[in-house]
Amino acid sequence: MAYQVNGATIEHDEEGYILTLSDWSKELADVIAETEEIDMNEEHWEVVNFLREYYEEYQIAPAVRVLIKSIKKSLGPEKGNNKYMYELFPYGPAKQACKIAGLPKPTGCV
Amino acid sequence: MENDAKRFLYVNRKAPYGTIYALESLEVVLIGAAFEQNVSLAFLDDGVFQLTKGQDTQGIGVKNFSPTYRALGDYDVNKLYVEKESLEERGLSVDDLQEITYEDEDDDWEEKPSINIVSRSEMADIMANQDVVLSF
Amino acid sequence: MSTLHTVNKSPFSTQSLVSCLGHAKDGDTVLLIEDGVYGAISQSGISDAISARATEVNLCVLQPDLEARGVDAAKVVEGVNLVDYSGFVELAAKHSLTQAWL
Amino acid sequence: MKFGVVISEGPYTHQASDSAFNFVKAAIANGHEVPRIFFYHDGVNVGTRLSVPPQDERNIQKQWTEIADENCIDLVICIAAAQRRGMLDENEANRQGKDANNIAEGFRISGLGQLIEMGIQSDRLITFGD
Repeated sequence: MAYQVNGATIEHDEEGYILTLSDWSKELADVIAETEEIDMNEEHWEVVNFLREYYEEYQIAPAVRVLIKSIKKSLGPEKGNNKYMYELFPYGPAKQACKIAGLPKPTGCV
Repeated sequence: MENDAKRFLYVNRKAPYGTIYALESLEVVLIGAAFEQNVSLAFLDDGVFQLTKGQDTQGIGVKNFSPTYRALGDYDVNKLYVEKESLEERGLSVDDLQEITYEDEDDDWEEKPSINIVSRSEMADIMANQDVVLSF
Repeated sequence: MSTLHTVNKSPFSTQSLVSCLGHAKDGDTVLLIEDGVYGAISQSGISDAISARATEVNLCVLQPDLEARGVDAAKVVEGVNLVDYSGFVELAAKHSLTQAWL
Repeated sequence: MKFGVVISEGPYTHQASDSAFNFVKAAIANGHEVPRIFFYHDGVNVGTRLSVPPQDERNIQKQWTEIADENCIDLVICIAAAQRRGMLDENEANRQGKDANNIAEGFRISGLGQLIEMGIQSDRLITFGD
Protein backbone atom coordinates (compact mmCIF):
# COMPACT_ATOMS: atom_id res chain seq x y z
CA MET A 1 0.00 0.00 0.00
CA ALA A 2 1.47 3.31 -1.01
CA TYR A 3 0.82 6.89 -2.05
CA GLN A 4 2.24 8.12 -5.35
CA VAL A 5 3.72 11.61 -5.18
CA ASN A 6 5.71 13.16 -8.01
CA GLY A 7 6.84 9.73 -9.15
CA ALA A 8 7.86 8.68 -5.64
CA THR A 9 6.21 5.77 -3.83
CA ILE A 10 5.45 6.46 -0.15
CA GLU A 11 4.36 3.39 1.81
CA HIS A 12 1.47 3.59 4.25
CA ASP A 13 -0.30 1.21 6.63
CA GLU A 14 -3.79 -0.28 6.50
CA GLU A 15 -5.35 2.97 7.66
CA GLY A 16 -3.33 5.31 5.48
CA TYR A 17 -0.70 6.50 7.97
CA ILE A 18 2.72 6.80 6.36
CA LEU A 19 5.30 4.31 7.64
CA THR A 20 8.35 6.57 7.53
CA LEU A 21 7.68 9.97 9.07
CA SER A 22 10.55 11.64 7.18
CA ASP A 23 8.79 10.83 3.89
CA TRP A 24 6.32 13.64 4.55
CA SER A 25 6.04 16.61 2.19
CA LYS A 26 3.37 19.23 1.42
CA GLU A 27 2.62 17.46 -1.85
CA LEU A 28 2.16 14.20 0.03
CA ALA A 29 -0.21 15.94 2.46
CA ASP A 30 -2.40 16.96 -0.50
CA VAL A 31 -2.43 13.35 -1.76
CA ILE A 32 -3.34 11.93 1.67
CA ALA A 33 -6.05 14.57 2.05
CA GLU A 34 -7.50 13.59 -1.31
CA THR A 35 -7.91 9.96 -0.21
CA GLU A 36 -9.60 11.30 2.93
CA GLU A 37 -11.93 13.31 0.67
CA ILE A 38 -10.63 16.56 2.08
CA ASP A 39 -9.86 19.48 -0.17
CA MET A 40 -7.00 21.23 1.59
CA ASN A 41 -7.57 24.96 2.04
CA GLU A 42 -5.83 27.53 4.20
CA GLU A 43 -7.80 26.57 7.31
CA HIS A 44 -6.83 22.92 6.96
CA TRP A 45 -3.20 23.90 6.54
CA GLU A 46 -3.33 26.04 9.67
CA VAL A 47 -4.22 22.97 11.71
CA VAL A 48 -1.82 20.64 9.90
CA ASN A 49 1.06 23.09 10.32
CA PHE A 50 0.14 23.57 13.95
CA LEU A 51 0.25 19.81 14.53
CA ARG A 52 3.61 19.49 12.83
CA GLU A 53 5.06 22.29 14.94
CA TYR A 54 3.62 20.78 18.10
CA TYR A 55 5.16 17.43 17.23
CA GLU A 56 8.48 19.01 16.38
CA GLU A 57 8.59 20.72 19.75
CA TYR A 58 7.18 18.06 22.07
CA GLN A 59 7.57 14.76 20.15
CA ILE A 60 3.90 13.89 20.57
CA ALA A 61 0.68 14.53 18.71
CA PRO A 62 -1.54 16.42 21.19
CA ALA A 63 -4.77 14.90 22.46
CA VAL A 64 -7.80 16.44 20.72
CA ARG A 65 -8.79 18.60 23.68
CA VAL A 66 -5.21 19.84 24.01
CA LEU A 67 -5.11 20.56 20.28
CA ILE A 68 -8.33 22.54 20.46
CA LYS A 69 -7.20 24.43 23.56
CA SER A 70 -3.87 25.28 21.94
CA ILE A 71 -5.50 26.35 18.67
CA LYS A 72 -7.85 28.54 20.67
CA LYS A 73 -4.87 30.21 22.27
CA SER A 74 -2.92 30.79 19.07
CA LEU A 75 -5.71 31.29 16.48
CA GLY A 76 -8.63 32.45 18.61
CA PRO A 77 -11.87 30.97 19.99
CA GLU A 78 -13.70 30.99 16.64
CA LYS A 79 -11.23 28.32 15.49
CA GLY A 80 -10.36 26.69 18.80
CA ASN A 81 -13.58 24.73 19.21
CA ASN A 82 -14.92 21.27 18.47
CA LYS A 83 -17.43 22.33 15.84
CA TYR A 84 -14.88 24.15 13.71
CA MET A 85 -12.42 21.27 13.93
CA TYR A 86 -14.97 18.64 12.95
CA GLU A 87 -16.14 20.78 10.06
CA LEU A 88 -12.58 20.77 8.75
CA PHE A 89 -11.93 17.11 9.57
CA PRO A 90 -15.28 15.30 9.69
CA TYR A 91 -13.79 11.95 10.77
CA GLY A 92 -11.98 13.52 13.69
CA PRO A 93 -9.12 16.02 13.92
CA ALA A 94 -6.88 13.57 15.79
CA LYS A 95 -7.21 10.87 13.17
CA GLN A 96 -7.47 12.77 9.91
CA ALA A 97 -5.35 15.81 10.64
CA CYS A 98 -2.55 13.69 12.14
CA LYS A 99 -2.62 11.41 9.12
CA ILE A 100 -2.36 14.34 6.72
CA ALA A 101 0.34 15.95 8.88
CA GLY A 102 2.37 12.75 8.70
CA LEU A 103 2.41 12.16 12.47
CA PRO A 104 2.36 8.75 14.16
CA LYS A 105 -0.96 6.98 14.43
CA PRO A 106 -2.68 7.77 17.75
CA THR A 107 -2.67 4.56 19.82
CA GLY A 108 -6.32 5.07 20.71
CA CYS A 109 -5.63 4.63 24.35
CA VAL A 110 -8.58 5.92 26.35
CA MET B 1 -11.08 20.31 40.31
CA GLU B 2 -14.15 18.24 40.98
CA ASN B 3 -14.79 17.29 44.56
CA ASP B 4 -14.85 13.57 43.88
CA ALA B 5 -11.52 13.66 42.06
CA LYS B 6 -8.93 11.33 43.50
CA ARG B 7 -5.35 12.28 44.22
CA PHE B 8 -3.13 10.30 41.84
CA LEU B 9 0.62 10.20 42.32
CA TYR B 10 2.91 8.82 39.63
CA VAL B 11 6.18 7.76 41.24
CA ASN B 12 9.18 7.76 38.91
CA ARG B 13 12.31 6.12 40.31
CA LYS B 14 13.97 4.87 37.14
CA ALA B 15 16.27 6.47 34.60
CA PRO B 16 15.21 6.85 30.96
CA TYR B 17 16.37 4.74 27.95
CA GLY B 18 17.96 1.82 29.89
CA THR B 19 14.42 0.52 30.38
CA ILE B 20 11.05 1.60 29.02
CA TYR B 21 9.45 2.46 32.38
CA ALA B 22 10.02 6.23 32.14
CA LEU B 23 8.46 6.48 28.68
CA GLU B 24 5.49 4.25 29.46
CA SER B 25 4.93 6.12 32.71
CA LEU B 26 4.71 9.36 30.75
CA GLU B 27 2.21 7.74 28.39
CA VAL B 28 -0.04 6.86 31.32
CA VAL B 29 0.18 10.42 32.63
CA LEU B 30 -0.81 11.88 29.24
CA ILE B 31 -3.77 9.54 28.84
CA GLY B 32 -4.74 9.80 32.50
CA ALA B 33 -4.91 13.59 32.22
CA ALA B 34 -8.21 13.22 30.35
CA PHE B 35 -9.82 11.88 33.54
CA GLU B 36 -9.45 15.18 35.38
CA GLN B 37 -8.13 13.73 38.59
CA ASN B 38 -5.80 15.56 40.95
CA VAL B 39 -2.48 14.48 39.44
CA SER B 40 1.06 14.85 40.80
CA LEU B 41 4.34 13.39 39.58
CA ALA B 42 7.18 12.42 41.91
CA PHE B 43 10.76 12.09 40.70
CA LEU B 44 13.21 10.53 43.13
CA ASP B 45 16.18 8.17 43.11
CA ASP B 46 17.24 7.54 39.47
CA GLY B 47 13.90 9.01 38.33
CA VAL B 48 15.46 12.49 38.55
CA PHE B 49 17.55 11.58 35.49
CA GLN B 50 14.35 11.68 33.41
CA LEU B 51 14.22 15.46 33.65
CA THR B 52 17.82 16.39 32.82
CA LYS B 53 18.39 18.76 29.93
CA GLY B 54 20.57 18.12 26.94
CA GLN B 55 19.38 14.57 26.22
CA ASP B 56 20.39 13.59 22.67
CA THR B 57 19.47 10.09 21.59
CA GLN B 58 20.64 10.23 17.98
CA GLY B 59 23.63 8.03 18.75
CA ILE B 60 21.52 5.21 20.22
CA GLY B 61 18.72 5.23 17.67
CA VAL B 62 16.00 5.57 20.31
CA LYS B 63 13.33 8.26 20.34
CA ASN B 64 14.15 11.22 22.63
CA PHE B 65 11.01 11.74 24.69
CA SER B 66 12.44 14.35 27.07
CA PRO B 67 10.74 17.23 25.17
CA THR B 68 7.38 15.62 25.92
CA TYR B 69 7.65 16.55 29.63
CA ARG B 70 7.37 20.17 28.52
CA ALA B 71 3.92 19.42 27.03
CA LEU B 72 2.55 18.32 30.42
CA GLY B 73 1.38 21.86 31.18
CA ASP B 74 -0.94 21.71 28.14
CA TYR B 75 -2.44 18.58 29.71
CA ASP B 76 -3.04 20.42 33.01
CA VAL B 77 -0.38 18.34 34.73
CA ASN B 78 1.66 20.93 36.58
CA LYS B 79 2.76 19.42 39.88
CA LEU B 80 6.16 17.80 39.31
CA TYR B 81 7.94 17.12 42.61
CA VAL B 82 11.68 16.45 42.40
CA GLU B 83 13.55 15.26 45.47
CA LYS B 84 16.48 17.44 46.45
CA GLU B 85 18.46 14.65 48.16
CA SER B 86 18.13 12.43 45.08
CA LEU B 87 19.53 15.23 42.91
CA GLU B 88 22.43 15.90 45.28
CA GLU B 89 23.33 12.22 45.64
CA ARG B 90 23.73 12.17 41.87
CA GLY B 91 25.77 15.36 41.63
CA LEU B 92 22.86 17.26 40.10
CA SER B 93 21.16 20.53 40.91
CA VAL B 94 18.00 22.17 39.63
CA ASP B 95 20.12 23.87 36.94
CA ASP B 96 20.71 20.48 35.33
CA LEU B 97 16.97 19.99 34.80
CA GLN B 98 15.05 21.28 31.81
CA GLU B 99 12.61 24.09 32.38
CA ILE B 100 9.01 22.91 32.52
CA THR B 101 6.22 25.45 32.87
CA TYR B 102 2.46 25.78 32.73
CA GLU B 103 0.08 28.66 32.25
CA ASP B 104 -1.97 29.34 35.36
CA GLU B 105 -5.61 29.70 34.37
CA ASP B 106 -6.44 31.25 37.77
CA ASP B 107 -3.73 33.87 37.51
CA ASP B 108 -4.30 35.50 34.10
CA TRP B 109 -2.47 32.64 32.31
CA GLU B 110 0.82 33.59 33.88
CA GLU B 111 3.61 31.18 33.05
CA LYS B 112 4.79 29.37 36.17
CA PRO B 113 7.32 26.61 36.84
CA SER B 114 5.89 23.08 37.12
CA ILE B 115 8.95 21.64 38.85
CA ASN B 116 9.03 21.91 42.63
CA ILE B 117 12.18 20.84 44.44
CA VAL B 118 11.23 19.17 47.71
CA SER B 119 13.16 17.61 50.56
CA ARG B 120 12.96 13.88 51.30
CA SER B 121 10.64 14.49 54.23
CA GLU B 122 8.38 16.71 52.11
CA MET B 123 8.36 13.95 49.48
CA ALA B 124 7.32 11.48 52.17
CA ASP B 125 4.42 13.80 53.10
CA ILE B 126 3.38 14.10 49.45
CA MET B 127 3.43 10.31 49.05
CA ALA B 128 1.39 9.77 52.20
CA ASN B 129 -1.24 12.28 51.12
CA GLN B 130 -2.62 10.40 48.08
CA ASP B 131 -5.53 8.19 47.12
CA VAL B 132 -3.74 6.19 44.42
CA VAL B 133 -0.01 5.68 43.88
CA LEU B 134 1.20 4.29 40.56
CA SER B 135 4.84 3.16 40.62
CA PHE B 136 7.17 2.99 37.66
CA MET C 1 -4.19 7.51 56.67
CA SER C 2 -1.29 5.12 56.45
CA THR C 3 0.50 3.20 53.73
CA LEU C 4 1.50 -0.38 52.98
CA HIS C 5 4.84 -0.26 51.17
CA THR C 6 6.00 -3.31 49.25
CA VAL C 7 9.66 -3.89 48.42
CA ASN C 8 10.52 -6.69 46.01
CA LYS C 9 14.26 -6.16 45.49
CA SER C 10 17.22 -7.40 47.44
CA PRO C 11 18.76 -4.46 49.32
CA PHE C 12 22.14 -5.76 48.19
CA SER C 13 21.33 -5.00 44.55
CA THR C 14 19.17 -1.85 44.59
CA GLN C 15 18.35 1.17 46.74
CA SER C 16 14.64 0.36 46.88
CA LEU C 17 14.52 -0.76 50.52
CA VAL C 18 16.72 2.11 51.73
CA SER C 19 14.65 4.60 49.77
CA CYS C 20 11.40 3.07 51.03
CA LEU C 21 12.54 3.21 54.67
CA GLY C 22 13.61 6.81 54.10
CA HIS C 23 10.07 7.75 53.03
CA ALA C 24 7.85 5.50 55.15
CA LYS C 25 5.93 7.26 57.90
CA ASP C 26 5.50 6.13 61.47
CA GLY C 27 2.58 3.71 61.52
CA ASP C 28 3.16 2.51 57.97
CA THR C 29 3.92 -1.10 57.11
CA VAL C 30 6.88 -2.13 54.95
CA LEU C 31 6.39 -5.62 53.52
CA LEU C 32 9.34 -7.43 51.97
CA ILE C 33 8.32 -9.74 49.12
CA GLU C 34 10.09 -11.70 46.35
CA ASP C 35 13.85 -10.91 46.42
CA GLY C 36 13.06 -8.19 48.94
CA VAL C 37 12.95 -10.87 51.67
CA TYR C 38 16.76 -10.97 51.70
CA GLY C 39 16.53 -7.62 53.45
CA ALA C 40 15.17 -9.40 56.52
CA ILE C 41 18.27 -11.54 57.17
CA SER C 42 19.89 -10.72 60.51
CA GLN C 43 23.55 -9.75 60.90
CA SER C 44 23.77 -8.53 57.32
CA GLY C 45 25.29 -5.26 56.17
CA ILE C 46 21.88 -3.67 56.29
CA SER C 47 20.20 -5.36 59.26
CA ASP C 48 21.11 -2.56 61.69
CA ALA C 49 19.30 -0.02 59.48
CA ILE C 50 16.32 -2.38 59.36
CA SER C 51 16.04 -2.96 63.08
CA ALA C 52 16.51 0.76 63.72
CA ARG C 53 13.21 1.42 61.89
CA ALA C 54 11.36 -1.58 63.34
CA THR C 55 9.94 0.44 66.22
CA GLU C 56 8.19 3.20 64.24
CA VAL C 57 7.39 1.19 61.14
CA ASN C 58 5.70 -2.21 61.07
CA LEU C 59 8.24 -4.37 59.22
CA CYS C 60 6.93 -7.57 57.67
CA VAL C 61 8.28 -10.27 55.41
CA LEU C 62 6.27 -12.59 53.18
CA GLN C 63 6.85 -16.07 54.55
CA PRO C 64 6.24 -18.07 51.34
CA ASP C 65 8.93 -15.99 49.60
CA LEU C 66 11.26 -16.49 52.55
CA GLU C 67 10.73 -20.24 52.52
CA ALA C 68 11.11 -20.48 48.74
CA ARG C 69 14.57 -18.96 49.12
CA GLY C 70 15.58 -21.22 51.97
CA VAL C 71 15.92 -18.42 54.49
CA ASP C 72 15.32 -19.83 57.97
CA ALA C 73 12.70 -17.84 59.89
CA ALA C 74 15.07 -17.99 62.87
CA LYS C 75 17.54 -15.87 60.89
CA VAL C 76 15.06 -13.02 60.40
CA VAL C 77 15.87 -9.71 62.10
CA GLU C 78 14.13 -9.38 65.46
CA GLY C 79 10.99 -7.30 65.28
CA VAL C 80 10.21 -8.24 61.67
CA ASN C 81 6.89 -10.06 61.42
CA LEU C 82 6.15 -13.02 59.18
CA VAL C 83 2.94 -12.88 57.12
CA ASP C 84 1.38 -15.19 54.54
CA TYR C 85 -0.60 -14.06 51.45
CA SER C 86 -3.75 -13.75 53.51
CA GLY C 87 -1.87 -11.46 55.87
CA PHE C 88 -0.58 -9.51 52.86
CA VAL C 89 -4.16 -8.96 51.70
CA GLU C 90 -5.29 -7.82 55.12
CA LEU C 91 -2.37 -5.38 55.38
CA ALA C 92 -3.40 -3.91 52.02
CA ALA C 93 -6.97 -3.59 53.29
CA LYS C 94 -5.95 -2.12 56.64
CA HIS C 95 -3.79 0.66 55.23
CA SER C 96 -5.52 3.30 53.14
CA LEU C 97 -2.84 3.32 50.44
CA THR C 98 -0.42 0.87 48.83
CA GLN C 99 2.86 1.88 47.28
CA ALA C 100 5.19 -0.48 45.43
CA TRP C 101 8.92 0.30 45.50
CA LEU C 102 9.88 -1.35 42.22
CA MET D 1 -13.19 -4.27 49.61
CA LYS D 2 -12.41 -3.76 45.92
CA PHE D 3 -8.80 -4.33 44.88
CA GLY D 4 -7.37 -3.11 41.58
CA VAL D 5 -4.21 -4.96 40.52
CA VAL D 6 -1.49 -3.86 38.10
CA ILE D 7 0.96 -6.40 36.69
CA SER D 8 3.86 -4.76 34.94
CA GLU D 9 6.27 -7.59 34.20
CA GLY D 10 6.10 -10.49 31.81
CA PRO D 11 5.57 -14.09 32.89
CA TYR D 12 8.41 -16.47 33.83
CA THR D 13 11.20 -13.83 33.77
CA HIS D 14 9.85 -12.06 36.84
CA GLN D 15 7.89 -13.29 39.84
CA ALA D 16 5.49 -10.34 39.57
CA SER D 17 2.67 -12.27 37.91
CA ASP D 18 2.99 -15.17 40.36
CA SER D 19 2.95 -12.84 43.36
CA ALA D 20 -0.10 -11.09 41.94
CA PHE D 21 -1.82 -14.43 41.36
CA ASN D 22 -1.23 -15.55 44.95
CA PHE D 23 -2.41 -12.16 46.22
CA VAL D 24 -5.58 -12.25 44.13
CA LYS D 25 -6.34 -15.83 45.21
CA ALA D 26 -5.95 -14.85 48.87
CA ALA D 27 -7.99 -11.67 48.41
CA ILE D 28 -10.91 -13.61 46.94
CA ALA D 29 -10.61 -16.31 49.62
CA ASN D 30 -10.83 -13.57 52.26
CA GLY D 31 -14.06 -12.24 50.77
CA HIS D 32 -12.66 -9.29 48.84
CA GLU D 33 -13.39 -8.44 45.23
CA VAL D 34 -10.93 -8.09 42.38
CA PRO D 35 -12.99 -6.63 39.54
CA ARG D 36 -10.11 -5.92 37.19
CA ILE D 37 -6.44 -6.65 36.59
CA PHE D 38 -4.45 -4.37 34.32
CA PHE D 39 -1.42 -5.66 32.42
CA TYR D 40 1.16 -3.04 31.49
CA HIS D 41 4.80 -2.86 30.29
CA ASP D 42 6.00 -6.43 29.59
CA GLY D 43 3.09 -7.62 31.72
CA VAL D 44 1.02 -7.66 28.52
CA ASN D 45 2.89 -10.84 27.54
CA VAL D 46 1.09 -12.77 30.28
CA GLY D 47 -1.93 -12.81 27.98
CA THR D 48 -0.47 -14.77 25.07
CA ARG D 49 -2.21 -18.05 24.35
CA LEU D 50 0.83 -19.32 22.42
CA SER D 51 3.16 -20.05 25.34
CA VAL D 52 3.99 -23.69 26.00
CA PRO D 53 5.67 -24.07 29.40
CA PRO D 54 7.02 -27.52 30.43
CA GLN D 55 4.35 -29.76 32.00
CA ASP D 56 6.01 -29.67 35.40
CA GLU D 57 5.76 -25.86 35.59
CA ARG D 58 2.73 -23.68 36.24
CA ASN D 59 0.99 -22.30 33.17
CA ILE D 60 0.68 -18.64 34.06
CA GLN D 61 -1.73 -17.68 31.29
CA LYS D 62 -4.07 -20.60 32.11
CA GLN D 63 -4.02 -19.72 35.82
CA TRP D 64 -5.28 -16.25 35.01
CA THR D 65 -7.84 -17.38 32.47
CA GLU D 66 -9.29 -19.85 35.01
CA ILE D 67 -9.38 -17.59 38.05
CA ALA D 68 -10.86 -14.80 35.92
CA ASP D 69 -13.55 -17.10 34.60
CA GLU D 70 -14.47 -18.35 38.08
CA ASN D 71 -14.55 -14.89 39.66
CA CYS D 72 -15.58 -12.56 36.81
CA ILE D 73 -12.28 -10.73 36.73
CA ASP D 74 -11.74 -8.33 33.84
CA LEU D 75 -8.22 -9.04 32.48
CA VAL D 76 -7.19 -5.95 30.54
CA ILE D 77 -4.08 -5.73 28.39
CA CYS D 78 -2.90 -2.19 27.60
CA ILE D 79 -3.20 -1.53 23.88
CA ALA D 80 -0.23 0.84 23.63
CA ALA D 81 2.10 -1.57 25.43
CA ALA D 82 0.62 -4.51 23.51
CA GLN D 83 1.18 -2.96 20.10
CA ARG D 84 4.87 -2.45 20.81
CA ARG D 85 5.28 -6.04 21.92
CA GLY D 86 3.22 -7.83 19.28
CA MET D 87 0.19 -8.76 21.36
CA LEU D 88 -2.91 -8.62 19.15
CA ASP D 89 -6.50 -9.73 19.28
CA GLU D 90 -8.44 -10.47 16.12
CA ASN D 91 -9.76 -6.92 15.73
CA GLU D 92 -6.35 -5.36 16.22
CA ALA D 93 -4.74 -7.86 13.84
CA ASN D 94 -7.22 -6.88 11.16
CA ARG D 95 -6.85 -3.18 11.85
CA GLN D 96 -3.05 -3.38 11.69
CA GLY D 97 -2.96 -5.76 8.74
CA LYS D 98 -1.21 -8.54 10.67
CA ASP D 99 -1.58 -12.21 9.77
CA ALA D 100 -2.06 -13.59 13.27
CA ASN D 101 -3.43 -12.87 16.73
CA ASN D 102 -2.39 -14.29 20.07
CA ILE D 103 -4.64 -13.15 22.90
CA ALA D 104 -5.74 -15.87 25.30
CA GLU D 105 -9.31 -16.50 26.39
CA GLY D 106 -10.45 -14.22 29.19
CA PHE D 107 -8.08 -11.38 28.29
CA ARG D 108 -9.04 -8.29 26.35
CA ILE D 109 -7.09 -5.42 24.84
CA SER D 110 -8.10 -1.91 25.81
CA GLY D 111 -6.75 1.53 26.55
CA LEU D 112 -4.74 3.00 29.39
CA GLY D 113 -7.92 4.74 30.46
CA GLN D 114 -8.95 1.39 31.96
CA LEU D 115 -6.01 1.66 34.37
CA ILE D 116 -7.03 5.13 35.51
CA GLU D 117 -10.66 4.02 35.78
CA MET D 118 -9.53 1.08 37.92
CA GLY D 119 -7.64 3.50 40.16
CA ILE D 120 -10.76 5.63 40.52
CA GLN D 121 -13.13 2.73 41.17
CA SER D 122 -11.02 0.52 43.45
CA ASP D 123 -10.64 0.96 47.19
CA ARG D 124 -7.00 -0.09 46.88
CA LEU D 125 -4.65 -0.32 43.94
CA ILE D 126 -1.69 -2.64 44.20
CA THR D 127 1.18 -2.98 41.73
CA PHE D 128 3.32 -6.04 41.05
CA GLY D 129 6.31 -5.29 38.89
CA ASP D 130 10.05 -5.12 38.90
